Amino acid sequence: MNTRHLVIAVAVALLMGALSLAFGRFGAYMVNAVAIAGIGALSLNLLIGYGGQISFAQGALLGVGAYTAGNISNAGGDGLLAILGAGVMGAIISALIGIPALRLRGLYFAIATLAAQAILEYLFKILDPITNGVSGLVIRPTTILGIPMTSDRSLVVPSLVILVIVWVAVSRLMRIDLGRSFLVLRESEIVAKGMGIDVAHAKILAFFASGFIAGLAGALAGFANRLASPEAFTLDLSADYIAMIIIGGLGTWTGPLIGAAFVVLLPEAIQRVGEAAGLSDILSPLRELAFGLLIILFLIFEPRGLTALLSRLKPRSLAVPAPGAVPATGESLPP
Amino acid sequence: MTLVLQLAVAGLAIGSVYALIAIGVVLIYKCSGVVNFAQGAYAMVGAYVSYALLRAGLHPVLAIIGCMVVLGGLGSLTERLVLRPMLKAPLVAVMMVTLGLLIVARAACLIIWGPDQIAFPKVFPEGAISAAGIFVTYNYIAAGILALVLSFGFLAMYQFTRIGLQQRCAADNTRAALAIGIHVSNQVSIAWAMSAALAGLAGTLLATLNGLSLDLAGIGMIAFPVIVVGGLSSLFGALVAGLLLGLLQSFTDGLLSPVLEDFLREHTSIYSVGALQQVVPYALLVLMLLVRPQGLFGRRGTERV
Amino acid sequence: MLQVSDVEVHYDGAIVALQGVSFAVEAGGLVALLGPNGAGKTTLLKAVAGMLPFELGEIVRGEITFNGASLKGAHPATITRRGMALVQDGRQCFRNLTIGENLRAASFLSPKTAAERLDMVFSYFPVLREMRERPAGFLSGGQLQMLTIAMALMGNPKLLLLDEPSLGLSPVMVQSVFDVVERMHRELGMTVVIAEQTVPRLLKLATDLYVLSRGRVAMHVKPDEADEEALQRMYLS
Amino acid sequence: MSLVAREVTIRFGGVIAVERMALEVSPGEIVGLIGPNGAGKTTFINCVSGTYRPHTGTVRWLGDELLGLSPSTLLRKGVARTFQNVASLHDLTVLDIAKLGASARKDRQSGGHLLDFFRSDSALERELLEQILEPLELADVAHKPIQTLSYGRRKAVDLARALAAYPQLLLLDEPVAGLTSHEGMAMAGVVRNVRDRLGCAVIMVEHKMDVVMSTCDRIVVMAAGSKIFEGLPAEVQADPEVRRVYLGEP
Amino acid sequence: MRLRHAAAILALTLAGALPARAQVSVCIWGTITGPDALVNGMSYGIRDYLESLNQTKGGIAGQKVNALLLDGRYKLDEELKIYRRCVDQENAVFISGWSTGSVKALSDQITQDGVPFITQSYASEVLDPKKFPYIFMAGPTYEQQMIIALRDLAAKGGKRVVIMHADNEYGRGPVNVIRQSGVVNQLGLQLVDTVEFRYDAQDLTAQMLRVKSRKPDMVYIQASTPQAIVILRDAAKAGLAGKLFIGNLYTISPTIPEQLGEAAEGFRAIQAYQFYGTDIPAMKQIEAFGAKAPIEKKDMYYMKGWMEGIAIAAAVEGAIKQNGGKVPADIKQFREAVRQQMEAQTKLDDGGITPPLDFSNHQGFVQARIAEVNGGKYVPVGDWIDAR
Repeated sequence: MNTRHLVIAVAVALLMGALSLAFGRFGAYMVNAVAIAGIGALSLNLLIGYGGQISFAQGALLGVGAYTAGNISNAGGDGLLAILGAGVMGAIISALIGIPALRLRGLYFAIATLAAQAILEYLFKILDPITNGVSGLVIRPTTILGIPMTSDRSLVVPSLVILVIVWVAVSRLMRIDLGRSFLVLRESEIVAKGMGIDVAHAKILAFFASGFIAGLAGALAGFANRLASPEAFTLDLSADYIAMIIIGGLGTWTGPLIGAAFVVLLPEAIQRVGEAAGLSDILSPLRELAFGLLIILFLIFEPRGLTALLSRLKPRSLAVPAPGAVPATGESLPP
Repeated sequence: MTLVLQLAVAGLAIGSVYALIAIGVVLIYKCSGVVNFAQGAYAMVGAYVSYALLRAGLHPVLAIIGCMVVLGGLGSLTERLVLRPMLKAPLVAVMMVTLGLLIVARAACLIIWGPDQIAFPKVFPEGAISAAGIFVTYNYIAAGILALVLSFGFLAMYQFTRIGLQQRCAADNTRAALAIGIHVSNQVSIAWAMSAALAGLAGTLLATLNGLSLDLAGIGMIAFPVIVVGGLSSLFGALVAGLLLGLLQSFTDGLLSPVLEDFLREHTSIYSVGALQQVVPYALLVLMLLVRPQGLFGRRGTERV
Repeated sequence: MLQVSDVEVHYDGAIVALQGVSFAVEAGGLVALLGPNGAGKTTLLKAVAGMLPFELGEIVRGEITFNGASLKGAHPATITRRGMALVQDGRQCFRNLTIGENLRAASFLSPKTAAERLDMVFSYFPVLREMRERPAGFLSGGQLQMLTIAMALMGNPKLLLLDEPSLGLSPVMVQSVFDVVERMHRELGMTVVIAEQTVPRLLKLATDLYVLSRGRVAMHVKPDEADEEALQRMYLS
Repeated sequence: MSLVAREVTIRFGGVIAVERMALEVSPGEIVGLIGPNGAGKTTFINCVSGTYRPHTGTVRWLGDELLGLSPSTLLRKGVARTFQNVASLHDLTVLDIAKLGASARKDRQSGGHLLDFFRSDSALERELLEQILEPLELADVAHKPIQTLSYGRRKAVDLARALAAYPQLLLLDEPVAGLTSHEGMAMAGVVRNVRDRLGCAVIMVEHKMDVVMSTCDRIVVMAAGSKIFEGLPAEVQADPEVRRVYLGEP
Repeated sequence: MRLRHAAAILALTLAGALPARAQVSVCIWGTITGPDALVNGMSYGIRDYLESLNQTKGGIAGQKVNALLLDGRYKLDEELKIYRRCVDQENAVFISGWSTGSVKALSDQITQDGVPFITQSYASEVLDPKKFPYIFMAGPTYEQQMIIALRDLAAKGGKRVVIMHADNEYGRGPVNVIRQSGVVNQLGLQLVDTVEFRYDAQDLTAQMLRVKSRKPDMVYIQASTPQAIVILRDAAKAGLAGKLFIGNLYTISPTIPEQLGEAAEGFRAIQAYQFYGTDIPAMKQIEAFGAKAPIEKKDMYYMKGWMEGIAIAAAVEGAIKQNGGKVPADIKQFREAVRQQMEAQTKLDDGGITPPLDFSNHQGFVQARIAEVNGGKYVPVGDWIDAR
């Protein structure tokens, strides 16, 4: 077991927990948002960063998780059961989305996931009995193992626990044969095939694992927002998640969380700085502009993301390389 | 019958604008292997630029030409500043950077022109033809014809002129093109410029029909079903598929949805199928990818991985 | 005409492909570059034609001059404009375009004389005339090789570089390709550099013979001095 | 004979790459496959290893038909191969690659991925280090990403991956190409050792004649997609036809 | 972006996260940018009224008011975030919130937090003083608005009704309530079709052709101004006259006739507040305020916001006075007092923008009338009707 990763994950979670205590309810909400985004980004990083399968449907997968968890919880199921159920449902839908990936590659598959996103969004709006249609499914405060989750603060605990578990599990996954075959798959499907890796099997499992984690994130998001609404799980959300893993550092272990924190906190930071600077009137477009420009600049000048940037600033810093991270010369990332 | 004809006219007019957008996406893809999410942004910026030029008192013809020139410059500028440094970047990064461009373009337009819809100045004469129960405004006719003529004109240029030949060479085989003395990177810039100019025109036409707002950028997303259905590497396919999808959406909204809803209301407790046209193009896309991944007019083995 | 001195080439920032390679081509000469797979022949030709930057390659040392002018940092298109044509490995042509379009595209640098050169090219390769309306993608390997040489000729080059033109061709086809090369050299007075693994006929044609091995020039001889035993040792060792 | 290939023919777009190729190999035998470029050697290997599907022919291994099986299935049946060009897999360490190779072994199949999650693989690590990486002189770089290694060592890693599966049939595609002669001879030694220990059949495509001569028990020469000669190393060296193919007509 | 900059931003964020100092804080989130921005006048209205109090009276009961206007961008997560900021960090004593979706999502928490909340959404589901004692509304619900239009059609002898609505909660919710209530049939009318469209649709020509084929006597639009513009423009393309259409009170923006010209002529909409520029006492105040600061949106929605500002200020003032002229130290107490004061208002004069407001049932007032576009301007065509 990679003890170091476990220690780091727990330490980060404790730090986040402390922050949520220090900054009241809003702080708790933000910490929760970062944790959820981090879990979602980890799931997408597993798929894109490690597995090389580009997906634009992650937003909808989170939605699947939120609706599933909401329905289980509203029906009286324990929150934990709801979260696990959301994971399973996310995994199933994700594997379904992944089936075309057995035939399609690269760009074609990426476009197919755009379609999956659009179709799922439509289903959210139309499947009234499950999703309550456009109104969105109001999710009543859940109880996890008998403890009521009525406040933002109480929700921080399960979010951070799941974050740590997922984070460490991903690290472990990349150290077993399955994870290693993802990495080969990312470099080249032909090489993977030649090396005797069962490509179809590995791909479906990558989607399954990623979908499971996305489902967990979706469930937590549902509990935090107390509403699963089709407007919350759009293509924009998918794009946000891709931005997170790219800004954080594609295919790295710490990247998803750093990217998640960055993407969640940046708008708020600009908002507050802008308010202080008296720019309230044009803050929204400024936030968008900054976000878009940052994505572009990162991709051009630091394609390996914040992780690489941080490790360059401070050689022995938080930025722990992934299991055998990209070496300095590796300028070509996964296709 | 009148309804069908009228829907067909509406569908073709919008479809011809789709075609313009999709031709631009395919052009860029053929030449540089980049799938441009920002095509809708070019359309939106183009419409705003035309608006600004018209407001400045320019004659509509000049305004449209001016818009295409500005957009052409913008297109080649993005290629040089943004895409060229990313030549060796992974596919997801390239897709994301074009998404970033879309976000930036929206934000910039939001800062300059504000969030509200704007009435687009009249470019085409007002009025409508009404014959045999079909009612078509001049604006529709003009926009549709202009888009179609430009699409075909562009295809002809691509097929028959010297620059078109160089474009096709650069798109076909970079190494061979370099070897016969073609500056491939310049050709890529030109492709981006032409593509952005076409999108700018499409955006302007769309604005004459539907008014001007930031949501205009959303038209870029329709390009994906269109190019997949048409075949990612076929400009002609993009044109045909654009028209096809325009028709399909129009018939979905005007015929399929009401028929479906009437049936469902009659026999079930389901009352609405929602905005069905939102998914119909994507359903078609999925079907196409599963049945004939190379699209209607694409060649097999054109997939670059 | 072409002077390569002490060139070192790296791929991907680290892998050394050529080391201290020098060679020269006189106007009107026909130089053979021999060597086994991976000896650096292709890399050398690409370095000369300016194609390396497109394959993550880089000339880290040395100088290449063409007609006295340095080619350092020159774009391949520029080098082509100066009168050099490279027939690359892998039969690089435009497979979605017809043969006629391929040839037309290849002549765009000097469109004025295109028509007469087209006649000349067709006299060299009659089969291309018959198939001019067909997409190049349908051609067989040998026909493709002819097309790529024909395309190089359409650019009216002073120096023609050929990278393993016989690779994967049947013996008959190899003969006809070399017939054409010989004719061009004789009739047009064209300067030619051919990289090949092993073609006995080349030994007779060539005016100069270089043997590359592991990125270095292992031997430079005149064909008449070529010791078959020595050559054989190069390959079998 | 345990590997029997007959009438293997494959075409690409009308060009015949391999035509009616036949080959037989016994367990414990190392067969060298040589011939000029484009002779179809690698294509033939690709047919046997499941990368290509030939148009006609049969390839039987211990009586089982191999054609049509995927490389992953073949690997589980004990057929492993190496590649001419080493792939760039920059996130993986030498040991990772070796473990991937070992994952096809029958004794590692039990349990599946979920168990892997909780299972320690230190025993496997030790075994791979001692049995495979040590002889290939890779033990000292076992935990380094392969991208940081020299070309020669990366080729050794590729061989290590194939060996880690403890194959019964080993297909080597130019295992020493691009290596220095010292590295090449070392690699050849390892191949022989492996054959001695595992008793596996080896087919080796190679240009370096010294390696071929000193390693192989038998040599098959291909040209233009077909077998033109077969015999002991000494016979091959003496054959005028083979000399002609390799140096061209004098 | 260097680490130091990141640290600086982080520090500023944290500094911003500390509790605000102003004692009376009102939080307003609207769609400053986003799909509904055309009707965001009310967000500015509330802020401007409270600002005008700061300028003319030194605030409410002598206390400066911090009126914070934030942009929810019609995005659920953004709105939920802003709500928490308002409750937790800004210590808002009153909150004005925007989208129907967010108000529904937050309805439980609003009760839990005990913070008075005025909704810009007229969804009837959140108007329930017992279930949601802290949520207030100022005007007729969407359903009531629709009934006004239906009654008008019935009175004029029309029969066939088509309803068009967007594919969000704001669109679909009230339409379903009306459809299921059977009120259409009770009025002797026939609902021949309902048409759902994407809320950000740019082209509804095909839908308008569908509507045309149903031969309606009236088309009701349950959507906002941006969608109404698309509908009316495409109706003209399909050859449908503007006078067939009638929209809810979010389709009464002067932008509609401005942008559409001829195509908007005859279009009718529900009016619940006096138009900007009407000769009423409140307008004088607005003009006085506008002399010093530019007014962002000169439309009916601004008037609505101004009115809501008046109501909020009155409740806050009452709560402070009740506490002996001091702001209660405990924010929970303060909020509760404000809620009680709000409910206690039964005859609040808002300077003529609406009839006297009565928040005892949380709705303020329920009267409305129909206005029609005539010569590029909305002109009232009926009397104020009680919509109950």
